[in-house]
Amino acid sequence: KTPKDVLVEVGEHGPNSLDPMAPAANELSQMVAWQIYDRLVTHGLKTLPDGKTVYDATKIKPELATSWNINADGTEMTFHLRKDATFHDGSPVTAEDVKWSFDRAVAAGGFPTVQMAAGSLTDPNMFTAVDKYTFKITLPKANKLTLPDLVVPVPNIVNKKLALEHATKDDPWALDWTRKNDAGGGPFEVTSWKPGNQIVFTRFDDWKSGDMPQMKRVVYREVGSAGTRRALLEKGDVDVSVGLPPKDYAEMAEAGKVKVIGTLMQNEMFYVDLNVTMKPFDNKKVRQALAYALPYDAIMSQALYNRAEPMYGADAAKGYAPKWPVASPYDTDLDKAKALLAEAGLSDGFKTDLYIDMSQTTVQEPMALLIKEQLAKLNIDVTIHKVPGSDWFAKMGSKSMPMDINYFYGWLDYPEYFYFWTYDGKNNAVFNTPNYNNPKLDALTEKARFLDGGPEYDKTISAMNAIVMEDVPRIPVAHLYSDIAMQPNVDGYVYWFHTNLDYRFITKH
Amino acid sequence: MPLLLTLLRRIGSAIPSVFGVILVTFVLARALPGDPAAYYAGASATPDSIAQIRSQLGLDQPLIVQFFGYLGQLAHGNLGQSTSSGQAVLSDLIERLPASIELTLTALMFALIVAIPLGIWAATRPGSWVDHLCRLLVTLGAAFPTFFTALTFVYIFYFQLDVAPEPLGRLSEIYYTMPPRVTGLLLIDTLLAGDPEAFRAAFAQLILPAISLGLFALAPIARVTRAAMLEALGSDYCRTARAMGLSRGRILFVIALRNAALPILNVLGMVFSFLLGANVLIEKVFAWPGIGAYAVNAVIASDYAAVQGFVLMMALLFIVLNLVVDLFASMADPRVRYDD
Amino acid sequence: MTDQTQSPQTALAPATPDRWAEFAHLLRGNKITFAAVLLLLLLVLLALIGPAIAPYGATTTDATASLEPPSAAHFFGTDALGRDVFSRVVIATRLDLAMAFGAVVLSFAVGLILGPIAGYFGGWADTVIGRFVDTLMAFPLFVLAMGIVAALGNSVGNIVLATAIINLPFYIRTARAEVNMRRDLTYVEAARMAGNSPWRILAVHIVPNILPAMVVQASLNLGWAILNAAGLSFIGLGVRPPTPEWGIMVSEGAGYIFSGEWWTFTFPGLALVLAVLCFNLLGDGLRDLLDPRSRT
Amino acid sequence: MTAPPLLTIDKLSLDFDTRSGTVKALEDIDLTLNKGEILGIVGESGSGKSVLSFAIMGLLDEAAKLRADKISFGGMALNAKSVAEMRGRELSMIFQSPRTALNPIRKVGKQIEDVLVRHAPLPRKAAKSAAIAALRQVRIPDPERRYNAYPFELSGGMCQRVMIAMALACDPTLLIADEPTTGLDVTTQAVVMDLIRDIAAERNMAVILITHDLALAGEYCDRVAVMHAGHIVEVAPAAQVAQNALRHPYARRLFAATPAASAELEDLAAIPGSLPDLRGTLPACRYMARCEIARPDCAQAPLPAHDISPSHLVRCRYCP
Amino acid sequence: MTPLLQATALRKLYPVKQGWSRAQLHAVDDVDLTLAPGECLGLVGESGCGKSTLARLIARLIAPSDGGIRFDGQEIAETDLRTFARSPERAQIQVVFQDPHESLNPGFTAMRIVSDHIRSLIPGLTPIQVTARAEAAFEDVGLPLSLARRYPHQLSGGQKARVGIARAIAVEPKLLILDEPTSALDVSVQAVILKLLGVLRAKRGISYIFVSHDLEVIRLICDRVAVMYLGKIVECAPTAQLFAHPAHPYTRALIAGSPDPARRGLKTERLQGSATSPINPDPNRCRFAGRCPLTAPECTAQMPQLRAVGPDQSAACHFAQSAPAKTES
Ligand SMILES: Nc1ncnc2c1ncn2[C@@H]1O[C@H](COP(=O)(O)OP(=O)(O)OP(=O)(O)O)[C@@H](O)[C@H]1O
Ligand SMILES: Nc1ncnc2c1ncn2[C@@H]1O[C@H](COP(=O)(O)OP(=O)(O)OP(=O)(O)O)[C@@H](O)[C@H]1O
Ligand SMILES: [Mg+2]
Ligand SMILES: [Mg+2]
Repeated sequence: KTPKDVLVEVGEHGPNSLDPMAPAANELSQMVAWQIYDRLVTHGLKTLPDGKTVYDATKIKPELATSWNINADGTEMTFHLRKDATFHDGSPVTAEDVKWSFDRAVAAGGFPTVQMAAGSLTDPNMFTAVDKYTFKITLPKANKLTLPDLVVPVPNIVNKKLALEHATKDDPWALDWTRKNDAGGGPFEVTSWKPGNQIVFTRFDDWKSGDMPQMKRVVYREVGSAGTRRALLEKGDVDVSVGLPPKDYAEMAEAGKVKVIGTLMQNEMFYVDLNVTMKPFDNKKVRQALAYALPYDAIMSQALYNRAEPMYGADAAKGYAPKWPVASPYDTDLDKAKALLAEAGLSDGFKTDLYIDMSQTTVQEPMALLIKEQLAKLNIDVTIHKVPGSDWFAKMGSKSMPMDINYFYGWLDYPEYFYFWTYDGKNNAVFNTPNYNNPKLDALTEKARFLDGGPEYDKTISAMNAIVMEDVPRIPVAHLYSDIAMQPNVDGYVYWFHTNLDYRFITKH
Repeated sequence: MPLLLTLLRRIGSAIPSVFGVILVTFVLARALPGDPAAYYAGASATPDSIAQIRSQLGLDQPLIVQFFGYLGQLAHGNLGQSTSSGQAVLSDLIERLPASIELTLTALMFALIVAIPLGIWAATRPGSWVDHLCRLLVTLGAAFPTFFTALTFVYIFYFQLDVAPEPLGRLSEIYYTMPPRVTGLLLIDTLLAGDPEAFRAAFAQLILPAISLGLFALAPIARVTRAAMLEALGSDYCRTARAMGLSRGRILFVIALRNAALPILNVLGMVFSFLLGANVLIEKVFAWPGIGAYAVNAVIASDYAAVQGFVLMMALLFIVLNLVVDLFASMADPRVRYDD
Repeated sequence: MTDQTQSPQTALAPATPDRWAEFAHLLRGNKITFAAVLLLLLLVLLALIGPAIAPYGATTTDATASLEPPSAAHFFGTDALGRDVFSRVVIATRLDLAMAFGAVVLSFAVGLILGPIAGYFGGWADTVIGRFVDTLMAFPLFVLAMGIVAALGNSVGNIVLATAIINLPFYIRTARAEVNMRRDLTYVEAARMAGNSPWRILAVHIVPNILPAMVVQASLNLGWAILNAAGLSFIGLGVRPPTPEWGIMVSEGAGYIFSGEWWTFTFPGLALVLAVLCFNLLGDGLRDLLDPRSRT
Repeated sequence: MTAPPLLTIDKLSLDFDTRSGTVKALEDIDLTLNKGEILGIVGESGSGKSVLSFAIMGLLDEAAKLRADKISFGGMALNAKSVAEMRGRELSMIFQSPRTALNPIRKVGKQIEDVLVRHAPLPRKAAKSAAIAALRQVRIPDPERRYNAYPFELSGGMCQRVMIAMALACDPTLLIADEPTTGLDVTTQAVVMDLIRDIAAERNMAVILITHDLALAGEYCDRVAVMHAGHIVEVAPAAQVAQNALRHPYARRLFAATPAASAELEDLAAIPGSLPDLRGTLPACRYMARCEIARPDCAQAPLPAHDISPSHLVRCRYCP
Repeated sequence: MTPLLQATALRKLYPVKQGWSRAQLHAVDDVDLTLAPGECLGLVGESGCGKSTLARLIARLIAPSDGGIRFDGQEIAETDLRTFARSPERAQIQVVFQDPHESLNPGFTAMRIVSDHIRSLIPGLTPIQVTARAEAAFEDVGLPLSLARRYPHQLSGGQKARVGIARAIAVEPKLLILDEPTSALDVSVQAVILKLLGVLRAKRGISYIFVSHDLEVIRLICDRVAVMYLGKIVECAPTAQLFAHPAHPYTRALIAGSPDPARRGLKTERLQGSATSPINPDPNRCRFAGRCPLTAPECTAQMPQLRAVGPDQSAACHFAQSAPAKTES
C-alpha cells in the first residue's frame, strides 16, 4: 500500500538525538547515525546457508576511505579519503573533518569514548590529518579491535565547519546542535523529525560512498503498542515493523502472510543473573541448584516462542567450544536442584527478589512468572519487581538485585569482548550484574584481548567458558534471534551487529 | 466592566494553585524512581562519572535549593530539557499540544452533540423508557475503560472491517502534505490551506480516537443536561412561559435550555479534566502525537523536566479553560456577572 | 405542579426505616437499579467465595494449554501462560473490589473530615482546604495518579492511595457544599443555642445528614476507582503480576487481540465493564432516591 | 345577569395517577364566572385551588386525568387545542413567588416582548415600546430603565408587577392569579391587589383570585368560592364574608380561624382534623370526618347544592 | 416592677461589599426595648427591616455590634456567645424558629430533638428526668407521645411547629422569642398554634417576644407592639392603642394594608415604592422619608428620634400626634 520508493517502518521508540555522541542519547540515535553519517570503513556482506544476508565481520570495505594501509606492527593506520564526497550541505569531506570527528568521539565522554577505547582509540593525539584527503591513526600497541571499531556508529564523520558554527564555550563539540540537526554526509538526510512521533529520512542523491539506495524516503514512526504495530503490518499499512514480541514473530512467520526474518544475534546471551555477593547466592551450590531448577523449556516456548536457540542442556563432559555464546550443562532437574539446596542447607527454601526491566515485560514478565511458579516447588518464594526502564541502568549499576533477567550483546564479535563487559570483576561494568569477581577469569579475559586467534586463543576462551559454567553467576537461558517483520515485497534486509535496519540495501518490488 | 474584573480576579485567585501545582509536581518528580544522573551517564557509567554528572545537573544540592533554582528557570520560561526526546520541554509541549487539544475538543464536541440531545430528550420524558434507555446507554459508555473501547474500535473498524484509517496518529505525511501551521489544529489548518483532501484525511484519523474518548464524557454531560433541563422545565418560569402561551419549542430550547446552560457549562470544566486524563491512554493506543502520550513516557522514563513541564502546562491550560467557562457562564447567566 | 406539594427539603432527610421502604419501592419501580443491586450482590459474593469456586488456581500455569480458546474446560480460555482466564477473572473480583472500596473509603473518610471543616468554619480553614482542592483539581487527575504511583511504586497500597487522592476533591467539595447548605439552618442554630460545641454540632447534627449525599458520591466513584486502577495497569503502573486483577489482565490481553486471542482481553474487560456499570447504575439509583430534583 | 357567563365549568373532575394510588384532586366542580367579575377561591393548602386553575389553563401534566361535562370559555368549548390557542391571549395567569416565576436570565422587558410577539406579530421595535407601555401600565416607575433589568435586580413587588404586565400584555379577558401576593409584604400586597382590581375594572377583565386568606378574598372579590379537599363547598357573594354569613361548616370554620376576622385570641378557632387523604374511597362529603353537624347520610351521593340564593350555593344538606 | 429585659442602644452592623469598597449594613440600628415579666411584645415590620436580627440579638444567637442587654437584672450583652451558651441564662431565653421544617434536625426523632436540648442546657439530669421533662413538654404543646418517635419529615407542619415549641419550653425559659412561628403554616394550623401559645403563656407566665409581619396575628396575641422600619423601631405602643391611634405614618400604612373584608370597595392611600437600602443609610434623614406621604424638609434634614407621644406610646416621627389612650381593651 505504501509508495514504491518510500519505506515506512514502525517501532516502539524513536531516537532522542540525531547524534549518538550527545549526552543521554538513546540507542536509536545510533540507528539514525548509521543512516545519516558515513564512517571511514564498513563491513562487507555475506549470505548464510539459509539465505539470510548478514554483515561479514571478517571483511572490511571502503566507505569514506577508498583505501588504507597498516604498518607492520599494526600501530599506524593511514586512510585515503574519497575526493568527491560531500556533506549534506554540499561542502567537501576532508581529513580535517575526520580528525575533528575522531577527536570529538574520544573527548565527548560517556559511551562513545568507552566504545572508542575498545579499539584503543583514546587520545586526540593519535589522530592526524596528513593532508586534505589523508588521515592517520597512531596506536601505542596494535589492537585487533581497532579496525572493526571504526565501523560502529560512533566514529561518525561529522561536518566540522557546520558544527563549529554552532559550538559554544560550554559546548565546544556542538553536541547540542548535532543532537537536533543533521551534520552528516551519509546516504540519507533527516528532513523532518518530530521527537517522540516520527523521523523522515530522504535519500542524499550526492552520496558517493556506496551504491545509491533505492528508497527515496524512509519514514520511521513510533507506535507504542506492539499490537498496533503488528496490525499495521498485517494490514499492509507499513512496510517494516520492529520490536514485536516473539509471539507475534512466531505467529506471523507461521502464517506466512508477511516476511519474518530472524537472525541469531551475534555475541548475545539471554540469562538470569544471580548476585554472588548476596545471600544465598554467594553459595555456588545454590546457584547451581537454581540453574537446575529453571523451567527452560517452558520459557523457550511460552516466553520466547522459540524465537531463540536454547542455551542449556549441553554435555559438560565434551568441554566448551571456543566461542560465545555456548550452552550451559544445566537443564531442568528438580531432584538435582533439591539435592543441591539440601547440601547448602536450604531445603526449607528461602525468599528472594527477582527484578525485570519494565520496558522488556513482554518477554521477561511471563518468564519471571514461570520462574516464580517453578521455584515455588523448591519452597523458594520469589517476589517480582518491575523496574522502570529509566531506572534499570542505575539498578544494574547498584548491583543490588539478588536475581534479575537480563541480556547483553556485543557490537564486536569476540567472546572476550562479552566477558569484559559482563563477567569482568576488575572492569566491573554495569552489565556485571551478578557482581562477579574472579581474578583468574579476569586474567584470562585480558590475555584473550590481545591474542589474535590461534589455538592459544581457543584454549583460553574454552577455559573461560568452563569457569563461568561451573560457577554460574549467570544462568544461560537462550540465544535470541534478532527478529524483523516486513511486507513480502520488501527485500534487502541485512542483519547488522547493531540490529537496526540499514535503509541502503532495502528494495521494494 | 464587571466581566473584566471577574476575569482578573479569577486569574489572581488561580495563582496560589499554580504555585501549589509547581510544588507538588516538583516533589513528585523528585520522588520518581531512577537517577537522571545515572541515565545521563549511560551504559558505561562509573560511580565517579555519575557523581560528576549529578553535580553538573545540580542534583546534589538540597531540595529547597533545587526548587528555587527551578522557579528561577520557570521565570525565564525555561522548562528544562527532556531526556527522552532530547528537546527543550517547552518546544516539545508546544509541538504536541495542538494534537491533544484537537483530539480533546473533537471528543468533547462529539460528546456534546450526542449527550445534550439525549439529556434533553430524557428530560422531556422523565421515567419513560426513553429516559431509562438514555441513562443505560450513557452509563454503559462511561463503564468502558477508554483503552478497552479504543482497542476494540481499532480491532473492529480498522483491523476487521477496514473502514477506519490506520491508527497512526494524525495526518499521514506519506500521502498528504502537512498544512502550514497556523493554529496547529489540522482540521482548521487544512481548510486554511485549502486542502479538502487533507482535511478529510485528518478528520478520518480523528474519528475513532475522539469517539472512544468522548464516550466517556457522555454520561456526565447527559446526566447534568437531563437534571438541569428537568429542573428548568419544572421551574416556575417555564410554567409562566406555558401560561403565557409561548410555543413548546421556544420553552424547551430557548428558555429551559439556556437556563440549563450554566450547570452544563460548569460540568464541562470537569469533563475536560477527565478527557485530558483519559487522553493519555487514547494517545497511546492511536499513536497520537499529543502531550498525553508524552506524559506517559515521561513518567515511566522518570523524565523530570518533561513531567514537570507537562503538569504545569496542564494547570495553566485548566486555568485558561476555567476562565473560558466563566466567560461563557457570565454570558449565559447575568447573575454570575454580578457575583463575586 | 409537583413542586408545590413536595418540599425541597426532602433532600435533607436522612435514611430512616421508611426510606428503606421507599428504596425497596424504588427498586421495584426501577428495574435497572434492581438489576444493578443484584449484580452488586453477585460481585460481592464472588469477592467472598471467588477463590473457592474458581476451577483453577489464579497463578497455576500450564505450558501445554496456553492461549486456548474458551471451552468446557476453560470457560474463558487460557492466557499465554496457560492460566485459566475464568478463574483469574473470578478470583480478581476480590482485589478489584477491595481496591475500589479501599480507595473510596479512604477519600470518603478524609473528605468527611476536611469538607465539613471547610464548610462549617469557613475563613482560613476554608481557604487552605480550598487551595488544596484547587491544586489537586488543576492536575488532570489520571496523570496525577500516574505520577503518584510512579513515584511511590506500584503496590496495591499505592494504587489505592493514588486513587483516593485524586478522588478526594470531589468528596471535599460535596461535603463542603452540603455542610455549607446546613450551616445556617435554624436547627443548627438551635443546637448552637443549646450550647453544643462546633465539633459536636458537626459530628452530631450536620455530618450524619450529609452522609446520603456522600454515599451517592461514593457509589459513583467506585466505578471510577476501578477504571482508574485499570488505566494504571494499562500503562504498566498497575498491581504486580502474577496477581490477578482485571486491569492487568486486559492490558496483557491487549497484546493478543490482533493475533486473534480475543478472550484474554475481552473477558476481564467485560468483568471490568460490568462492575463499573453496576456501580454507576447504583449511584444513579441512589441519587434518584436521595436527590428529589432529579427524581421523577 | 342576562349576558352569558364568560366561563362555565360543569362537573369537572380531576384524578392524578401516582405510584401510590389515584389522587382524586378535584370532584364535581361547577363554576361560572361573568365578564369583569372577580372570583376568589379560598381554601387550605392542598384543597385543589391550584390544580383547578391549571385545569382551566390546560397546564396539567400527563399524570392528570381530567373529565368535565362542559368547560366553555366565551362561548367556546375549552379543550387541549383551543386552550393552547387562548393561553396568553384570552386567558392569562400569574403566580405566587414572582421572582422565581420570571426567567432569571432574561431582561424583564424582553420577557414581556416575547409574549407580545408570540401573540401579535409585531416588529421588534414596536414590541419594545409596547412592552414599555405595559410596564408603565402596572405603574412601574421609570419603565424605560426597568425594561433592561433582570428579575434579580428587582424587588418582589416589582417582579409581581412585571408578571402582571406580562399577563396583561395581550389584554386577556380572564386572569387567573394564583396566590399573587404570598411572600410579599403587607403594604406591597395591598398595592398589588389594588392594581389587579383597578386594571380588572378598567378593562372589564374577569379575575380568578386564588388565595388562602379569606380576608383578602373578602376585601377584593365579588364572589368567593371556598374549596375543601377537591370540592367547592360554598360559593357566596363576597359581602357575605364580611358579615360572617357563610353557611358551610367548613367555610365558617375557615372564617373563624382567620386572625383578621377575630377580635380576640379566644375567638380564634381552629378547624378540627386535617384534610382527608385524597387517595382511596372518599365519602360524598369530604368534610364529613371533621364536621360537627355531620350525619351518616353525608357519605351518600348525590350531594345536592343547597341554594341559599341564586348567587349563594352551599354544598351541604344540613347547614343552616 | 423591674423589667425582665432591657435592651439599650442595640446595634448590629454587617460588613458588606459595595462594588470595591466596604460598607456597613445597618440591620439593627440603635434600638431600645424593655419587656416586663410575663409581657408579650410584638415586633412587626416589612421584610428585611431587621426583626429577626433584633430577635436573634436578644436571644444571644448573634453578638451585637454595640449596646447592652440586661436580662433579669444581669448584663448579658458582654459575655461572648460561646460562654453564654454554657451559662445558666441560656436556658432562660429560648427561641422558636420560623420554618418548622428547617428548625428540626432531620436525623433526630422528635423525642431526641427535645431531650437533646434539655440535656445540653440543664446539666445534671438523669436520663429518666430528661425523658420526663420532654414528655411533659410534649404534653404541654398537645403532641401525643406516639408522635415523639417520628422523624420530622413524618410530621405535619403544625406538628413540627409544636415540636419546636416543646423544645423551647422544655427547659423552662423565662423569655421565649418567637420568630414568625406561624408564617409557614396554614390558617387553621396557625390558629391552633396561636391558641396554644396563648395558653402556654397563661399557664407558665413566660414572656414573649413575638416577631411577625402579620399585624392581625400580633393584635391577637401581644400586649404591646414595636413597629420596625429599616433597622429602627419607629413606633411602640400597647396593642389596642396602636391599632386605634397609630402615630407613625408607617404604622398607619401597615394597618391600612392588612386585608379586611369590611373595607370592601374602599380606596385607600397606599405606600409607594420600597424601602431604601439599609447599607450606609444617611444618619440625618428619616429612614421612611421618600415613601412617607408626609415627607417634609425636616424629614431629610434630621432623623426623628423615638419620643413619647402619649402614655406608653412612643413614635419616631416629626409629625407623630399624641392621641388619648384608649381605655377599652
Ligand atoms: N401532579 C400531581 N400528582 C399527584 N397529585 C397532585 C399533583 N398535583 C397536585 N396534586 C394533589 O392535588 C391536591 C391539590 O393540590 P393543589 O396544588 O391544587 O392545592 P392548593 O390548594 O393549590 O394548595 P396550596 O395552597 O398549597 O397551593 C393536593 O392534594 C396535591 O397533593
Ligand atoms: N448574616 C448577615 N450578613 C449580612 N447581612 C445580613 C445578615 N443577616 C441579615 N442581614 C441583613 O440584615 C437586614 C435585616 O435582616 P432580618 O433577617 O433581620 O430581617 P427581617 O425583618 O427578619 O426580615 P424577614 O421578614 O424577611 O424575615 C436585611 O437587610 C438582611 O439582608
Ligand atoms: Mg396552590
Ligand atoms: Mg426574619
